[in-house]
Amino acid sequence: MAKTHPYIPNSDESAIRQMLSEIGLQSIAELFEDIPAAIRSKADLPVPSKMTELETRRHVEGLLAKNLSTRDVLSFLGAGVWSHHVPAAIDAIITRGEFLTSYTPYQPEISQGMLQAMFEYQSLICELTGMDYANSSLYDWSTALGEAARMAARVTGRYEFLFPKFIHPERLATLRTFCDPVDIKLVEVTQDKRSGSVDVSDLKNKLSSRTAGFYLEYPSFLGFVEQAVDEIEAAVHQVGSLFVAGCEPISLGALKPPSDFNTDIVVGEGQPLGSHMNYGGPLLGIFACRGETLLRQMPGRIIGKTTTQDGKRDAYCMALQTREQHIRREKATSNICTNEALLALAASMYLSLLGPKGMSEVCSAILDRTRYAIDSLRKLPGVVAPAFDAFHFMEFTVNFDKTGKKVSEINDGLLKAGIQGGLDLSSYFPELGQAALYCFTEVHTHRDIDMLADKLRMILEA
Amino acid sequence: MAKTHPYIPNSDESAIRQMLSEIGLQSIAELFEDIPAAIRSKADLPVPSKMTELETRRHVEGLLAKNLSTRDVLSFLGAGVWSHHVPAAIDAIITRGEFLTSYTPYQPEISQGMLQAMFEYQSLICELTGMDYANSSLYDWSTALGEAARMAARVTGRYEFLFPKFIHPERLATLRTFCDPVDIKLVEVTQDKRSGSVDVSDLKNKLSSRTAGFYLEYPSFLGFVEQAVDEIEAAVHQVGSLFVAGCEPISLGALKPPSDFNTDIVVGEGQPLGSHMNYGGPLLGIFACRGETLLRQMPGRIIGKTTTQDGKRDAYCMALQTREQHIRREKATSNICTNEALLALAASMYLSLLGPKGMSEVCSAILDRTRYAIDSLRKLPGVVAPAFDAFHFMEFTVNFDKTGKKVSEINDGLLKAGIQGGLDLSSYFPELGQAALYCFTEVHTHRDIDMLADKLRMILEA
Amino acid sequence: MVFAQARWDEPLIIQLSRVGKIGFHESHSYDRTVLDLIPSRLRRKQPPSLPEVSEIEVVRHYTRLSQQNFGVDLGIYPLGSCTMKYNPKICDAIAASHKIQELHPYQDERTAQGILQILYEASDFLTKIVGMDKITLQPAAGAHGEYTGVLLMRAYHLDRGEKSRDEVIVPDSAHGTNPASAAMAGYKVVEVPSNSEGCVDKEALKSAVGPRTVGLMITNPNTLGIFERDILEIAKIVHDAGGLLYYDGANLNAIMGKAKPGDMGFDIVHINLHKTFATPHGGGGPGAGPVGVTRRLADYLPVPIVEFDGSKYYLDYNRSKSIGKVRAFHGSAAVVLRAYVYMLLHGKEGLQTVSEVAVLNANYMAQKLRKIKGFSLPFGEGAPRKHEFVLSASLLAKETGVSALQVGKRLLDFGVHPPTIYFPMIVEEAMMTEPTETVSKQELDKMIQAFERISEEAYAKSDQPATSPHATTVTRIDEARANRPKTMQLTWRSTNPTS
Amino acid sequence: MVFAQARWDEPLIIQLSRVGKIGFHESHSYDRTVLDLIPSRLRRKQPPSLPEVSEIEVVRHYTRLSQQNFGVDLGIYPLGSCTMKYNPKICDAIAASHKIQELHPYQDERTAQGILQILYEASDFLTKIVGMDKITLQPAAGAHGEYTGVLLMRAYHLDRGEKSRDEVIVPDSAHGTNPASAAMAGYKVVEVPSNSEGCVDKEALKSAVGPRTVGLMITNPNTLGIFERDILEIAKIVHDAGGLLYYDGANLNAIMGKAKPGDMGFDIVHINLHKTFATPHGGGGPGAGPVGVTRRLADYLPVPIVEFDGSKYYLDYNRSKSIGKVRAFHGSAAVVLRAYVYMLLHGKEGLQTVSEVAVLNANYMAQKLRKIKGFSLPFGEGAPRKHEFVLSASLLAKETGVSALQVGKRLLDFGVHPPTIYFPMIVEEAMMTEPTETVSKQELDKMIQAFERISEEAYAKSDQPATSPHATTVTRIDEARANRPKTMQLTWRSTNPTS
Ligand SMILES: Cc1ncc(COP(=O)(O)O)c(C=O)c1O
Ligand SMILES: Cc1ncc(COP(=O)(O)O)c(C=O)c1O
Repeated sequence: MAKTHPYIPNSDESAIRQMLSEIGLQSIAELFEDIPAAIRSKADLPVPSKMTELETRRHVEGLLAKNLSTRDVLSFLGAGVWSHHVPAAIDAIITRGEFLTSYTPYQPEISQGMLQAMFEYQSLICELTGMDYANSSLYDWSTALGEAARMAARVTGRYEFLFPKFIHPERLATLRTFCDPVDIKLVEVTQDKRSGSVDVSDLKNKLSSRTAGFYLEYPSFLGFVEQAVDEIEAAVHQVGSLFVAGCEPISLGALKPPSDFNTDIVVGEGQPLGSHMNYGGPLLGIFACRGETLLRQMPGRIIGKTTTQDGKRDAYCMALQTREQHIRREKATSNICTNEALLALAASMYLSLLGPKGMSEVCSAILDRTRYAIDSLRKLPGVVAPAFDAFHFMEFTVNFDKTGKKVSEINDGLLKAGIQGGLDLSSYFPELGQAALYCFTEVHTHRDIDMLADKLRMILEA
Repeated sequence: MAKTHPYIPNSDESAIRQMLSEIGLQSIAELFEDIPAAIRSKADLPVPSKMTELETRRHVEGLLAKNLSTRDVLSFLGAGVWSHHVPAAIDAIITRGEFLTSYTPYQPEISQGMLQAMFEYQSLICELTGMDYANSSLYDWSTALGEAARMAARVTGRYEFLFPKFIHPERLATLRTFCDPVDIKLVEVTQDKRSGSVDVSDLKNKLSSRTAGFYLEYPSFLGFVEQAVDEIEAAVHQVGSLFVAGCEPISLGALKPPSDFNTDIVVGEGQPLGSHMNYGGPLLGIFACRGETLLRQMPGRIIGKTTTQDGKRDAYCMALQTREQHIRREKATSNICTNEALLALAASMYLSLLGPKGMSEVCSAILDRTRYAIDSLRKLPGVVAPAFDAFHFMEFTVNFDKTGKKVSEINDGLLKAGIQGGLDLSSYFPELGQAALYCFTEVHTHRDIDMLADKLRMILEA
Repeated sequence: MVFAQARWDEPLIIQLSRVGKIGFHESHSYDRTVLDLIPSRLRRKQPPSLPEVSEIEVVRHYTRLSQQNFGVDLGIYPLGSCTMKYNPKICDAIAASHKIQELHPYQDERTAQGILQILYEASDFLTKIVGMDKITLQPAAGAHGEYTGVLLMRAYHLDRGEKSRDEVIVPDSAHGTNPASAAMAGYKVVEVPSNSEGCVDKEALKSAVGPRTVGLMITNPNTLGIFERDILEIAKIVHDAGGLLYYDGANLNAIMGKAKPGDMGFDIVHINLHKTFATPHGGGGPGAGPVGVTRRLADYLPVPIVEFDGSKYYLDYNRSKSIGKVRAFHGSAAVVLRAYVYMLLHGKEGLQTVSEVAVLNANYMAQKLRKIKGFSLPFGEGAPRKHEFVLSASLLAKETGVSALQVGKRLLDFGVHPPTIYFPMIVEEAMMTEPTETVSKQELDKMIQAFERISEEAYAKSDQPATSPHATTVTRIDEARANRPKTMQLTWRSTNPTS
Repeated sequence: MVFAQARWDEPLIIQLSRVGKIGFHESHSYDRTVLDLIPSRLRRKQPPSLPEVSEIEVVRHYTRLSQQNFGVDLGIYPLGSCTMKYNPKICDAIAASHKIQELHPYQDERTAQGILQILYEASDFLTKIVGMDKITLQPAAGAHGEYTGVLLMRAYHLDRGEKSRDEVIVPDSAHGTNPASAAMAGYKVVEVPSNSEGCVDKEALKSAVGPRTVGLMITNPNTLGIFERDILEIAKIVHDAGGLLYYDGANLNAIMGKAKPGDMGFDIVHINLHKTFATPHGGGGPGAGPVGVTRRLADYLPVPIVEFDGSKYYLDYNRSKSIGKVRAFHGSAAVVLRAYVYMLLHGKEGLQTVSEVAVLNANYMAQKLRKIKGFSLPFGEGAPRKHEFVLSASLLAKETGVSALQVGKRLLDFGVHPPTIYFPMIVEEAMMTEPTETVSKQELDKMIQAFERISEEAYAKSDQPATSPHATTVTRIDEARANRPKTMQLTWRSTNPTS
């Protein structure tokens, strides 16, 4: 009885006895006798005893209650994971057992649902980015960037990869762990402290026949949007290296798609497309490229459209598996196996529900809030918003140097008033002074922003 | 554009124009011209303008946040709707679109899923109650009781229906609205003020050849369990009237099933079987009976097992529809059409997940809490718990007369301490004095009960 | 069109049972000898023969069964009179909060101000949409609302001392619940015929009303989907005879923002929230059937009514003329909540668009279908319908032997749900069709194509319609067997569950 | 056995598009001219060609597609090495709370103490289960954990100045991710053969190790489901050569509470939370691949690590020897939460029962299947397996022409998912079968019967296996076509979506 378990149908004595006897055994212990005594565990696992479902729920919900979510406090954090409205239809569908409890569609005939959905995801990402091919997901933007740098090196046979100064620091850190071991050298390109623009002359100086690729975030980590993309792209392609863009996908509802800048590889974070923030994970790495040559070097799973063998019906299956680890092993384009399919499904639903008009709608809502927030915050004494003189989308840097207060103090004050302030940038980019990255999306109302401005004023005047 | 709507695919101008033109019309207005001008609405509906999904969610969740649920406060309310643990698997299944968005299975071939599930529900209710037949749901216990009284009258051709004094007051009120219009006379039978037992001599006095049936709650509304059921049943049947039992279904995991007492009709509330309390609705009316004669008079939908016409496979469809309103109209056994199928599905899952052992488990958990609570509360100065000298299941009456405090004051005090006290009975049954009905289920821990006792002590000593 | 419904050959849950399996956690936290406290004469000796299965088996069983069931989320479901529309997922998502699920009806009103405000505002919106003065949210469904409504009529007449009124008039096209509800209240049912336009025959009505008239129950647009133009006259006939006019709200989806029952002279209106206001039908229920009334009937409404005193919301039980209670507690709050969310999402513009497009879709389809060989649209081929229409397959039946039933069964093969068949009874081989506003033109066209194909099959003497359905989980079912005393099986106890 | 998977003939979502339809609400609350603020050279001129569809169409489309997909919730899914077990629904229910979904990774730690405590305790439990000292929860999947693990080996060797080590050893039965991960870190992969018992050939290992050895990556039980008895000796060989021992945790489901990788001499262990600890596989992901290490490797773990200072939980970034970051933020918190719930629900007894019954089920099935004509259990017919076993259909293929692939396809017709086929490569016509502990004996027996029937069909020269599957949404797929440059279609842009 002690063992019988609601999730383990054969865990009662009678089932165990019967099954053992059918295969000529006396006890389960016999099945573990091949484990040498020296390493066979003597004691129970040092974890707690089982709890009932009710006890577990009460316990875990008790712990979770200690968290304050964006429904409890007003939050203006973005910086790589963003608060958006997730249409309710998405969660209703992705929790369906058929999707939720399936795996990589190794048997396509019985897995057409997910295969078609992933084919649609790839197609939707290509529509959004303008690229030719997309894979069916990587882990997150940062690992997608790591893969992109490696792919650029594979394709070009070159081993320098350039990035702009104001890159997301965690993405840069991840890029390092993907590049260092294979000796891809990372080179920083200056960005103008006033406008944020890439210093094109510095870029040109650093571009060479050793350059595998240059990476640009669009919009940038700090929310400003590079204007000289054409010029940058020309310089990059001039030396025969690849142009890699990192995109926040919502912005592409209103901003030129990377394909318009002859981008070779696009990476990005798909979380804003219908997935929750979940304290930072799971996330959805977007990866797309142009042209067949790059396609063959693309990491990750790709789904193709085909027909049944009798040619009568459309069907879907995995394609180009020879790039993947389960076939190509150490020569694979990546080691990825489990990916982020369920989040890709959510993204497909999001893009379908919104469509072209909805994407434009959410972009205009974001721009409306961005503009309103800039107008509100710049009026505060000593506050510079945005700190960069450029067009911003959704996020911008607020500088507090002239207020004589540190971001950490200000954020403490805000938190007491039920507001989570912007990300403190002072340790990431000390040259920006006491600056914070604020994010405004369609989830914020003008009243929310007024409330932020009011509280900030109180703190700054205190 | 103003009209285009995300839930209405043909609401954009172009679709409307095309469809109108295909059927030779100019405008939608033409389709409403047959409504006389005098009654055609001139002004907009006096309701608010549409909100986005995000605005709606924020607004409604803001309102809901004002409620305190049993996850926010410790609650000891029962009295017809009870707090139980709902296994997570249930909500995962009943929200599946195929079940959730289907309707009465008028086309059985394409509705086998729900039909089989309802057949299983009927079977499970019969296993639990010991009865022969069950329908596939009525609205709630109270309307099931109303239907039972009417059915008893139909079957017996008699027009008096007897009920015990300490019946749930809202059930009695509902019984009245079901009986009054068809001149079924309701007669109250005394219950002993000390033990709660039905006063059998009073019952016998009131039973006669005019009696259609006698109704007994088992366990009673006040939590005590009638011991003399056999005697009562004999007396009722003696005069040729029907014995109707009202059951809280969880208790039947440990208490004798009503069939053991030759019950003719069983009614009850199915909410505790896997449905949430939802502020009192929707609920699930259980209705079961014994024997074919009664079956033919049963209200509500019944699902039967059959085969395909070629005899090759088992199949399910509606049975005995000639009892129902859509066939029999004014001669139907009831007017019920829309019922509570989804809650019946939840009940099936609940009974299947728990099984015989689980039902016994939850009953023993409840008895454990009931006993612990009685032991804890009776120690409090001036408190009598339970107020009836009988065996109690899950609920019992606590009398505060000797404390000199009113239930309403006590409950106010408890609420300030984050506890919702038992139901104030003083207006329902003044003869019980300052009494409250407390409920204890598996969701309560001994610590919860200690907390209740502590706070009560503080209030009573204040 | 390739369609096949899933087939899992799924046994009964009891057939998955094996002694020893469990689907719940046993707790370590107390001692089970408490069961011995139960007096022996009350103690259950044999545990109920419920299945012994593990959680995975329950989940698999019902997941498989669900795939064998058709719902609005899978395709067009134009069951006339049932308004099988798509329900926005956000309604369900909001209703999944513990802030509604885990509220107790008897909890202190101070801890339920949120839900009370929602009930209050929903009452207000609904009242205004139907043009009534006061509403009860309690009835659990339309039929329950009807019964409540008839009780209100009864209370009204009795209160005025008019005890001899005992006849409720219904048109011959009325839904079965109307006469059944009237009968439940002890009233006689008097049927009035429809005229050649499918509307209430005023002359017949005039001769039916009189001092025994309790009231008239009708729906407008009526079950044929035709608006009763003479409704004001009808109202006058009934009112002049001292009767009341009851509006069956099943067809409200046709007229929101276009016309209000209150303006038509109705005294009592029920609203099927599950039809017009987005509670998914749940395989048969739950729903809700609020009943709105004009001022003169307001005092009779069941208790409690949600009220607002300017600072807080409360439940008013203190209504001396109330008919009492028609169910326990205060109604299906979780259903009303969904309707409230639905109304906010649509707003005044959206609700009107609902009716406009529901009517457009119905007329589009009616005009296309009536031109298909074998089908006709009785009671005014060209006259506009509202949200639904009743097609007749009588010509098809006569000419080819393919009945409305067979058309319906054959439609299943196309992965769509057929209309309501053989109702209302005044149309031969009736196919009562209500596409609703949530169906796209593409889906309508597909359904129309399916009708065309079936007509072709019928005239080509194909045996497809007669042998259909083929694509569903099971082929044509033997319904007679389920009803014959010798073969009837209404629980697995009356069968051999292990066979 | 009657099984048919649903067929909806569902077009691509873009084919449901029609200009004008929308699936979202337009807001009234602001003015859209803000779009004009975008500098013209940045402004998108053509909106993306996304579908224009309404919510109901999206819901129907994906509901239908879902019915065309097989998952654990529908039936047995014994994909070897993937541990396709049932995941208790309560894990998902808890993870649906806004108290996890709407947390931002950068929010003040004071407002995230609940999730931090959960991450901390989950770290603790997992570390103890595998017998390691310290853990990172960050990797997003097993393969990501492997890469992290290889980077840890690299950091360790570099820290000790051992720059010349550049060879990672893997057995020939290793999963593809092992060599791929090693290669990603710039290492050469050296394969060692299996011996006749299916285990690592110690002599071959001895000659493979040396001063260039970074480490050995293995899983135990190995991919054949056989426990490497000589693991301590293997560890010694590797350690003596200065290498490290890496445990691929994909097979952890076999040994919980029975043996710990830490006790076997492993230095690094990854754990696939989605395999052993109940995150549903989501059609391919997400998962999580925490990596545990012994003390001597702890300093190299990626930042941040969740720590507790006696009064509060915090993220520790201050680790000077850390390899840095392998992804942004702190890992897949929502996945770890599910695993945490799973561990609490099972407890020490339950986790051990998981492994015991997983092993029992595998051996029961192995012993039954190997006796079916045409099948064999290479590498020790009688020797116990752990949680999985690799059947060979080579005799069947030779004698009847029915290959493992065809057996797999034919199994689909019975509504079950076949085992992993053609892996590991050291078994001919391999069928790698992992029933898991969440399968009932009845389901095992049904699967065994299906194998029996297929064997009979094969020997009876039925064409069923060769023409299968018949019962699935589509019949056998032309996979070659999807890969040939001329016919390859990887997005709908490369096809004619309206065809
Ligand atoms: C015209 C009409 N009236 C009344 C009803 C009864 O409503 P309910 O099913 O909600 O009880 C229906 C339901 O189908 C109906 O169509
Ligand atoms: C043995 C083995 N190792 C590693 C992996 C890779 O794990 P993941 O898919 O989580 O990246 C797998 C997954 O299938 C596996 O079976």
